[in-house]
Amino acid sequence: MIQYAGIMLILIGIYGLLTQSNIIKIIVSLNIFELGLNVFIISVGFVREGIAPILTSVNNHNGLVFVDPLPQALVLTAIVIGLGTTALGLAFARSIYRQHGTLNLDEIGGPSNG
Amino acid sequence: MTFDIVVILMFLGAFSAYLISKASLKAGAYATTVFSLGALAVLLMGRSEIGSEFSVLFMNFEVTVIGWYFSGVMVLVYAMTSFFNSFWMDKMMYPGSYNFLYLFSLAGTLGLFFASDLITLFIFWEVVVWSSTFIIPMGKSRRAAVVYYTISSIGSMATLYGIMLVYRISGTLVIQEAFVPLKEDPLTATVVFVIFVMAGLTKIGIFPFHIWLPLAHGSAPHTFSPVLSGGLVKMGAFIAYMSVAILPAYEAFEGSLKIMGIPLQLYFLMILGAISIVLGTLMAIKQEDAKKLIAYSSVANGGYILIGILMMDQLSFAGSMMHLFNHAIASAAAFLAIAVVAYRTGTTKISELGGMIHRMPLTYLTYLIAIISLAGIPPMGGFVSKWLIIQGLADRGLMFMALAAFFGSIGSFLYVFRPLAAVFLGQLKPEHEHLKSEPLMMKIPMVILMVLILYFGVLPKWLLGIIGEIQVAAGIEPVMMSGNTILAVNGVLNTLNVFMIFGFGFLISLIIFLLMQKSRRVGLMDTYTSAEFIYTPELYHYAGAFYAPFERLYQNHPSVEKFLGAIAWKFHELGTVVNALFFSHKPAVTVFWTSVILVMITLGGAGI
Amino acid sequence: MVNPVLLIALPLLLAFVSIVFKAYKNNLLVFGTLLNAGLVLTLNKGQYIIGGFQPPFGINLVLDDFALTGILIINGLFLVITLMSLEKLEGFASVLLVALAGLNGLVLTGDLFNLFVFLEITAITAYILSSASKEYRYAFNYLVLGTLGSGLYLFGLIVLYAVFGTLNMADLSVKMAAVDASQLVLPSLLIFIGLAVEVKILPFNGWVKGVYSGTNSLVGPLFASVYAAGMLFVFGRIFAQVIPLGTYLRTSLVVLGALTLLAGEVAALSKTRIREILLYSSIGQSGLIAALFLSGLVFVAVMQLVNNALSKAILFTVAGQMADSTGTDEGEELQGAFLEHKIAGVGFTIAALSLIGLPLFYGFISKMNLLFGIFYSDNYWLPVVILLGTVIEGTYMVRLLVKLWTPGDEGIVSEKAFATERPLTIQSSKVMGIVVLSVVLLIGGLLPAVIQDNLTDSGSLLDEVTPAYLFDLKGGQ
Amino acid sequence: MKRIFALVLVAVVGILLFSGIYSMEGFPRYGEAEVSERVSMSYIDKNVTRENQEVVFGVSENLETGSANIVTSIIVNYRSFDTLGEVTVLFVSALGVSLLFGSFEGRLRSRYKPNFILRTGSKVVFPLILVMGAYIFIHGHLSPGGGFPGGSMIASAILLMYLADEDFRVRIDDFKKTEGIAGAMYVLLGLVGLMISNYFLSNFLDTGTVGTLFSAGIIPVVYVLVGLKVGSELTGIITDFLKGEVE
Repeated sequence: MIQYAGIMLILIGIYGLLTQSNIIKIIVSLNIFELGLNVFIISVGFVREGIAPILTSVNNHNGLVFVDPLPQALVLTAIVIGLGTTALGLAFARSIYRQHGTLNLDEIGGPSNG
Repeated sequence: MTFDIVVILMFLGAFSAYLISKASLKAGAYATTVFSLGALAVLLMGRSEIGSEFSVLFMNFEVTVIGWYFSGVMVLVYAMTSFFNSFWMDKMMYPGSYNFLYLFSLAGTLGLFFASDLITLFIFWEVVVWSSTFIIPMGKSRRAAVVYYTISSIGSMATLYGIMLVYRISGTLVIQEAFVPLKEDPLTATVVFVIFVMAGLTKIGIFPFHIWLPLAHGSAPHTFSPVLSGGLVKMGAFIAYMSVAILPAYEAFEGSLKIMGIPLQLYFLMILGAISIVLGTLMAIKQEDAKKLIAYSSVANGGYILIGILMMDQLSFAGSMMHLFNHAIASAAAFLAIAVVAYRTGTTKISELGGMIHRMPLTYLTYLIAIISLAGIPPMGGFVSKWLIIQGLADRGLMFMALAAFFGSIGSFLYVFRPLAAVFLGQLKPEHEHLKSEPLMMKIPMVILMVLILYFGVLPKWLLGIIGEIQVAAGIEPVMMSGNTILAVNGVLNTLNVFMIFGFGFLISLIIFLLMQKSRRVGLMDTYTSAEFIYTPELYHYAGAFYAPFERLYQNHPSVEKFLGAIAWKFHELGTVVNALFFSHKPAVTVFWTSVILVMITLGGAGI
Repeated sequence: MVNPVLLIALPLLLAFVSIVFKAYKNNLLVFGTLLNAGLVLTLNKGQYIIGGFQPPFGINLVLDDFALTGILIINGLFLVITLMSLEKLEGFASVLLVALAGLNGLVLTGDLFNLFVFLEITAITAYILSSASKEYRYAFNYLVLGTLGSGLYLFGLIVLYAVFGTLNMADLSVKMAAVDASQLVLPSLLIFIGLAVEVKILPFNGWVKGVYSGTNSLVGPLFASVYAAGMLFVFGRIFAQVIPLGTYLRTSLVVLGALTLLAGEVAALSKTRIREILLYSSIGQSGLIAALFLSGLVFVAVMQLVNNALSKAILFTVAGQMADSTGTDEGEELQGAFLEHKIAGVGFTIAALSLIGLPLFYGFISKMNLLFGIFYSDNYWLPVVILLGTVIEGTYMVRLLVKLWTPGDEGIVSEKAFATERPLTIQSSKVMGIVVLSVVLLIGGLLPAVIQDNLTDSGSLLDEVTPAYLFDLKGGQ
Repeated sequence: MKRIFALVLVAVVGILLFSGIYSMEGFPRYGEAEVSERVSMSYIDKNVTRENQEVVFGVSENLETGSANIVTSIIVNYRSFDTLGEVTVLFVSALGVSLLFGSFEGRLRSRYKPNFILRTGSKVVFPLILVMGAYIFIHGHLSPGGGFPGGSMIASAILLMYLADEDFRVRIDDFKKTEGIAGAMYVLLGLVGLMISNYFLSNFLDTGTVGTLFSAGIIPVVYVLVGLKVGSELTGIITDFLKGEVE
């Protein structure tokens, strides 16, 4: 079911964050995580047999069974925020590559332990 | 009314001393003298106002006999030492700040002794700690200040816990009332007592908290060592007194196991005091530096004071209170004498000195009288107080303590003689041939202290009268005197007679000295090398390895310093471990810990 | 009547405008911070609805004592810090305006999802500011962890929405209180982790070291005092007022906070670089404040928070300036640095002593109160941890202060000649700011009623949580 | 080894998440969400006072919010403040990106030259995409979509031009100005609402009849602003990313 898939995607994202040391892959993992989250959010508002929460000339009154519109609104916000952080993350990735010549965090080395 | 003015005035005085120092350093230093002497005068005149209460900002004060007595001792030491300040102004890094902190810490001690609630007490305690912490590094050691602060704050934080616990139980912070409910609950009372007295132990420098004394006293600016040793150490005695007398420990521990009539809790502390006496004495014998030597003697004397306070009886307690005064002025005098030497020669190492008597006889005399008092030799004040303490101990049959006390007295002969012989007697070093005598401003406090030491050794009646009042206030039998005779259970001590006898002996030896043939002076190097040239003369200085055979007996002793150092190092290592475990530039590390915590807490939650 | 939404809207407006009129963006920033600081003083407490839809359907701003203290601290410190370090602005003026709006929104909002949005705004400005050190891998690490954290927050939030059908804090807290707390362990924990990343609670704070250790005299104090204060206010709002914690969760989270305190202080002890010492001290303080909030001691937590924010602003400004102008913040190499900068040195000292909690400074008042508070909640182990932390903190702070004031090796009398010759300069604007902040700390220590009244001010939430045991400033009788 | 360990850890986390979520009392099974128990019911009814109210497409007038698209009504009316925040997030990320790449000049070039079909086709498609984007954000209150998708479409058109023409360069300053002005207008719109009806971002215009183009009060206005803003922001981000290595 979609909801389980959402949680699975979240877990895959966490797995990626745990194991990957390539910056691009980390960003991808983060995106998978967010994607899973978004799927989960949408699934929380799903009503069986519900229709999309838009009044049209066909589904023309509010007595019908709609799915919960609020999670959809929230997801929109979450997606845009995810886009913002991804853009910034990629910009950082490019800056790191310019600075260190690699995208692999293992090769960059950590802070000196002084 | 006068006392609140004194407290406020001292704080204002601290600031004005700083401002005056900006205009003229010497004037700032004299300001410290003027203000501390003023405080002393007000204290002496205001004795009739004991019992008055007042509040400043959110802090409350009450002048008690014991507070008055302690602050008198403290201000006396500060005032006498302050005469020396002006000579060090051009040598200090922050002379203005020194003057400021000097008076500021004095103001803090006054507030401490007058505090009527526990928070006020704690506030001034900490004020004194941090203001003195910043004076110490102006001397020779940065580490000393840190060790001093750490040890002090271990004690004060423990005390703070005690204060909070007391407040939680009794709902009040007023010193006289806060401890009352503890009497019914010996277990809590034990906890409160032990952690409360910690601050006292750290400040007096009782084993195992003694390590800061030699470091701080030995390395502080020469003008502050007398205050540290003679004055600030006594704050610890004040806390110890409060824990024992106001708790009151003997009532609270009525039901606990007793050894020779002393509750186990107190007996344990007494043992620590006894250890301090022995340890301080043995370590003092070893020291190469005159200041460190007196610092270790402070550890030993702190042991006497603590034991006497813990006894809470007619004789030992009185002895302890008196010893507090005697030790304060004697150790201040001794440190001042060393300060004079350091001022003129620039060193305090025993092996680099010698023959100072030829250049500064008054300093020699001051030092002589001070250490006689410290060692507890008649006819000085130190003898009377130690006699009282030992009388009390013997009376209760506390032989271990009494033995330690005796050991301390005899051991102190060894260590006080050494700087006397090596620094002041013996032969003057060639480079010190042209030293000048001590300046007049330095002579004044030394003469005053000398007179006081001698006076209270011979005529302690006035002092013991005040101590009797303290004893009455604490609810114990006051020490009895008849004329110049102190009445104890196992004997009496007529201090005037003792003085007469010693005076007579002194006269006889003086006559012998004058009649006997004078010694012939030999060049310093001639004595041991027969005029042969040597490269390392200091090895041949007779003060080097003075008590070598005796020191060899305990040279491999276990060391608390090393143990505490190891603990500090463990903390350091733990910090590195924390850093390596949790902080990385890779997100995976933190994600890992996040997952682990998530698992642990949810699993734990599922189990409940 | 001034609507507090202006505190968010006006900086945002100025931020948008500053993109159009690039040349004036620094002026716009100064104008915006001044405007906000002025507006804060004119606010009235109450609930302010946005968009005209009553809660829980619309979003509302809650301006109670708690939030008022929060925005007072945030806007005030933001103003002082910005004015102190204007020369370090570089291109960050617009970002700072957005950050100001975000922080205000964070503290004011009464809606959990709106909080998430402001959390992200604030976090993204923080990522950008942390790249000012040019150490992009640390900024990247922060970004990943911050995004993961806010993702987990959102996850927990959505689970709560699925169960309770509302996002409004007040509505949710009522509904949650009616349910057995053991049912809510998972969402509460997820929200906790999400905020803990920003609040710097161990072990979620792996980013702090890299980011804080390279901060300059503008970003350092902003992070350590303004951002930290904003995040902690949110944390307090959520965990002391919205989400009811069960005994189990409360205990384990308080333990986590206490461990953070100890670990932070111990790690600081092993460091020699000034900014590293300070950053670990920040972690420790965050742990302490979080533990207080989790114990339900809101008032004392706020006091400690204020103390921490004020002190850290001074400490990080001086430390950042040292690094900026001399190129190092190694304590050993800066021996005697305060010899030539006595006023800044005194300010630094006051801040450090206040942080330790020594009397005459505000830190003492807050430390006393928090200890009283904890004892009155019948918790006897937490004070032991706090006091142990204080001893360690005092040790390394005094060690640092002694080094900065009195140069020289062991066994040698300290002399001016040993002082560092590194070209340390401290601008007069910074010195003035430091003086202002340290005077506040002193006033708070001597006349605590002044600050106290501003914090309590006859209000709703705060008074309810902490009734009778307040250190009543008369010796506690 | 590390991977296996991570896998085990993630599996444990997963099990706990699943069991934690689905063992919660009141967590709805998939597809069984009770919308009537949630605040969303009022959004559907367009009435936050919780009185049941009939809303009919093309008939009902002067409702709380006049948007036929209920999600849009939430985004731009009920939770408009979130949207302002969302816009700000995008704004500040774009700002961050441009700060990071601020010193770069020129633009990156693909290794392969754009082929003829791409070059010609993009010129045909470009205006169509722009119109489509504009349509989507103008009709945001009636049909799926709105300011964000519309803005993204506009940006995608620009991206297409970048891909198709190696020498294509937008004048970034103009886009920045558009972005700033649109954002400022949004905030000003909120402030006007604050002045008129005492609520920030309130829908102070007439909401009209549900389902008509000129309805829903400020929603279309906001969506036009958001669309312009998002479009120019994303264009800015794309342009910044394509800046070259020359400093």
